[in-house]
Amino acid sequence: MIKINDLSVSLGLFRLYNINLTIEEGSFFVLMGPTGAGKTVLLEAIAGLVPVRSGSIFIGNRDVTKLPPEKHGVSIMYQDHSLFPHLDVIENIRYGLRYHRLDKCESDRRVSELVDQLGLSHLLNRLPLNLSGGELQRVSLARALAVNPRILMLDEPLSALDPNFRYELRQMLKSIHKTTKVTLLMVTHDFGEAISLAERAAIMDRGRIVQTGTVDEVFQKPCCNFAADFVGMRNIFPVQFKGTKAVTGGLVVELGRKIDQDAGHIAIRPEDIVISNGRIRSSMRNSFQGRVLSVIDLGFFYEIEIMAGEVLFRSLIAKGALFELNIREKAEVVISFKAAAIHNF
Amino acid sequence: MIKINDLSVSLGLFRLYNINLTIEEGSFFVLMGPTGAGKTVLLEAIAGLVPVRSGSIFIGNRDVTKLPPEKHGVSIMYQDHSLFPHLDVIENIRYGLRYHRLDKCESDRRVSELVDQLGLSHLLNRLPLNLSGGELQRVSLARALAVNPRILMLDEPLSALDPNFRYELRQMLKSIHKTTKVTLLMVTHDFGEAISLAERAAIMDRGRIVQTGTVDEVFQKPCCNFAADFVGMRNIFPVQFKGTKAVTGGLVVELGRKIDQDAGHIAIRPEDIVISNGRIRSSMRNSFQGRVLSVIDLGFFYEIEIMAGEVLFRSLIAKGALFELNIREKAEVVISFKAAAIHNF
Amino acid sequence: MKKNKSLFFYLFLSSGILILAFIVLPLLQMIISPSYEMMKFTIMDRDVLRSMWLSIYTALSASLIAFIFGTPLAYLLARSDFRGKRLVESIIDLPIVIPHPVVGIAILSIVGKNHWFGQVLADLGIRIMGTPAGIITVLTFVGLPFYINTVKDGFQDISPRLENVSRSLGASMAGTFFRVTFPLAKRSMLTGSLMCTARAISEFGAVVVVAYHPMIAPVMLYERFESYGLKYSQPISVWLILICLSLFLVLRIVTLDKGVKA
Amino acid sequence: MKKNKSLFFYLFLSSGILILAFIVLPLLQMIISPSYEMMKFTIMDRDVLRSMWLSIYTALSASLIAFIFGTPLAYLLARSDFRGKRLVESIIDLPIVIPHPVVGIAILSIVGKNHWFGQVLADLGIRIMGTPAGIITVLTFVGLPFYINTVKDGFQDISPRLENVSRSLGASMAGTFFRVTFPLAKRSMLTGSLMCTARAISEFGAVVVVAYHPMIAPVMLYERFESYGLKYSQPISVWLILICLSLFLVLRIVTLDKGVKA
Repeated sequence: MIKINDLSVSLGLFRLYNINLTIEEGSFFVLMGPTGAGKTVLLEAIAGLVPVRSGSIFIGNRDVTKLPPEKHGVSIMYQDHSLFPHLDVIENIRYGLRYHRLDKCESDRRVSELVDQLGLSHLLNRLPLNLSGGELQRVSLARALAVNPRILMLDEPLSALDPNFRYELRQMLKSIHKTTKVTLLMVTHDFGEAISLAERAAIMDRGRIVQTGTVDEVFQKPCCNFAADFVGMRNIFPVQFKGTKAVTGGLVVELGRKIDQDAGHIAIRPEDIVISNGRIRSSMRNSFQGRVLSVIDLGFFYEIEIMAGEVLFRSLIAKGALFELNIREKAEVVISFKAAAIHNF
Repeated sequence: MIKINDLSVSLGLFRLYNINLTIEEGSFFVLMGPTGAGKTVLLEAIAGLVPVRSGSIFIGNRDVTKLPPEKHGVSIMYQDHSLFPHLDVIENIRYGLRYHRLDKCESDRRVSELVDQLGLSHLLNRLPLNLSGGELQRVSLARALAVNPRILMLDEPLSALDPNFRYELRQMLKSIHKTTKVTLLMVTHDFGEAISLAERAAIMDRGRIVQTGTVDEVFQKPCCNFAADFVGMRNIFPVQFKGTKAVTGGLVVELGRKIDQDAGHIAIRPEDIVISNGRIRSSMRNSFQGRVLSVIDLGFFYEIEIMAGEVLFRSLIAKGALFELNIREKAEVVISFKAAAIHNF
Repeated sequence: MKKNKSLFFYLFLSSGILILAFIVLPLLQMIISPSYEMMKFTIMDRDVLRSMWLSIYTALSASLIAFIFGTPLAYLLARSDFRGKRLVESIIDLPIVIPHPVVGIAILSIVGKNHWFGQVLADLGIRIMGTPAGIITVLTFVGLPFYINTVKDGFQDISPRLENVSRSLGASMAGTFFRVTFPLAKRSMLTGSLMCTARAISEFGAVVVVAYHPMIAPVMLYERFESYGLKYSQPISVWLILICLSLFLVLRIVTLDKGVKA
Repeated sequence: MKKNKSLFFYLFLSSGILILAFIVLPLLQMIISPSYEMMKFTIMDRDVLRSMWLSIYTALSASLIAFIFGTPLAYLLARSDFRGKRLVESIIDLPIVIPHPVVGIAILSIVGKNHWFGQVLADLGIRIMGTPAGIITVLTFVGLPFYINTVKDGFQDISPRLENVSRSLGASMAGTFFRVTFPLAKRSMLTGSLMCTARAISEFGAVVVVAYHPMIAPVMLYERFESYGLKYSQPISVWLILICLSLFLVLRIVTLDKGVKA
């Protein structure tokens, strides 16, 4: 179990403020947030690698706040894999063993199990220089697990990989979590990973934890502007609630449910907003006339900014649809969305 | 007019091979391609800034291949704006004037017109250090236009800007093209820009031009694998054509039209492939059973890889739909697509 | 670094302090040794003053020569790639590794009357041995690498795109150099000149071979040491060190500023 | 660069060639001046051999001292950030800018019998003035900055994450340093040692103050020049330059290799 109380850290430009977090023994926990939110610094603080300004860190009921990193019993696996370039694969994997009072037979068995499980047996005498991205990550994982850590922390292990390797490594993480019962704490900015791997998640923003909960909770019920934006709700508006309606910038939005608040926010995912050239007949309870402000290329899709009343809506449409609907800047269009697609907080 | 014949360039790691290109006087031409395709090197070759290995460059019927850059009459505007940091805004704008035999009154009038048009009058004595991203681009544009060039080349002028500035600068480029009749050659990797600004386009790949045509042509009728992939058709399969059908990897795809070729390729945009949990009743003529291989986060959407028969399909679905359809790795799903969504070449 | 340091850390720290003490203590001791009267008396000595002045002006002249002839070479090295570039760079670094008296001997090898080059110089009325011209030649030789390497780095930091834009706006190569490149490289040229001057002013072994007379300050210092002993050489040392430290201080301020402006 | 160069380019090119000639010609002339017999005769001279050997072994000793005491300081400077770090870095650079004879005088200021430190040394039976120990002290003083600055850069190039991983796998700070940091910094230490040795072997002015006797090679060279003239000093110069150039060559090869392995 990891228990962090009121942790504050100040390291150059990075700062953590009053972090409180509890991670259960043997769970798979994901830490999410944009670049610079302090995710890696938090991992390093738990590992004892950065000086703590105030607060405390308990690992399995032991206060490790003031202990040097080698006494934390936490393995860390960085995004850039950080293999020792002067050691070959097997030397890398065995690096930490001498510091742990392990029976020689026991540790040999453990290493050879890991080598088999991660499919590294043909690479043992290669230098990291000669390994592919996926191999590097697997060796790094084996090295971290060889010392049988209580906690394994992974700093965006998948983001540097090709999609194919990513799938493979994800499966490995799953099976390792199942077989070893190690507590896994993973940093990611990829929601897909969180959904397919983790049980609980926390969202960080500028050195603070803004939301903690199950992965589904975090995705479906954002607690605030930042969390909503982070999970992809690009349309977030401050509103006055009136019965089942919300009023904002000259528009009246039907929520289909009564809210017991005077003022608050509503949030809508851009993919839930449908664009059409004229009014369409549908079950969607909200429909507004608007004007296209800009068309932004997002790779496979376009984000269309539409001004309706005094409200700027963001919608997504497929590249092909841009031609069909003849959407250009300054075009008049109609936007529609379901009441059920509106989140409020 | 720019006419390039069999141009080859070799500059460190960058190479151009047998480039042939004609750009009409006064047109707006867009050059597209992935990073490292050689787009910027081609611009620099036209401007005379890199040594030409073979081939020739004509600008308005004059062979400029061997002339130094100052004799090319081509202004270049880089992505990083490249303003002279030691000169203030007005000194930057007036930098090139002394090298052009312009009447003093004439050039003063021209500069003050540009300053007005681009809204720079309140910035004239500021140093580039103190300007915002949008201001930097506008000053850079004014500097390039002040010398009244025959050709203005823009190297991804919009990509470094915020969406708001981007819209603004795009409008300016449009109005400048309309009022000055300068030939515009713009590099971009953003298809949205190409569609909203340009008339003709070329796609580059690894130092070669792979397709030239009107913007619509390039987008709708890719000539080859690379161009299809570049304009967002992620599903490209080699096929045998049989009447109105195409056969690939154990699947028979209905094209709804007869193809006079034995073998070739078909391409389908990922957003045109619909995923459902079971067979759905629809007008879509193609429908196959498949198995989810992986779910990849693309920011607003997920790319889902589905293996149907021996063919790997890529489809896009919204983040919300992932929960509704309960799509997980290894899930069994049905994919469907219209015959009209299938491109062939 | 953790707050709870290990023994190992303190071992490292003490060896670091030892090194700093090794550098600082002798200098400090030397600076506090001479009395105020000695210091004043020394600086009133016309011979000392003359040698100081000679040191300063020959070092500055060497710097000026490095600036005039070294700048173009630094620019070429920063901007172009050619076969043998590494060889050229090695040649430029040569004066750093050659034993100092050898530098003097090498210079004398070419300016003697029995060498055609020495003949040319003699016909032009230029004497090297035992003249300020000779001192400047030697100081230029040892100072050049410092100037060229610094300014080369400075040129490399200027985006070639700025020069490209200037060319495409109609400026020739020369126009571009003087209106864009030169003003932007000013600071690195200043830094390079300071480093070249500092290196030149500290030289002794190469100069003493070419010109014992007229005496530059380090030679004068050496002579005092040889003739009158440590006590009488310390005040000159202190004055000389003050000159070097002010140069060094200016250098640090100039390089510090860089972060702010760039 | 365009193929059709402007006049301006040729102006730059010629001043570059001038500089290269200025460095290469004197050295070349000096190397070709002595006859083969002279060269052979010189190297058979026992005094010359002894001074060469003294030069080499004192320079290497200085390098070794820089390695032992400078490495920890370089590591601390690379890894930690503290108030006054710039001051410490300035202090380390000091020996570069101090006039060479002043270095000798500063060292003598602290090791004299009337200074407590000199007393301590005398009690320990260590003499500095006119001994190899003194020469090594002086050479360490002038060579240190070259070693420390190079190795500091080398340490900075090693990702702190490698050390973090090692710590989290259970290694102490010392264990991490010797198993990870040290092996990875080996090349920069080699480069630093070579630069330190090169600087030490070329020193003259600082040594001549502390120890005219026993004679290191540059002092021997100077004496021959003073007593017998240019012609008799050239062969020693050539031998000395050959030693320096081989050092320099090894240095270039070591730094060249870097790109391949890293």
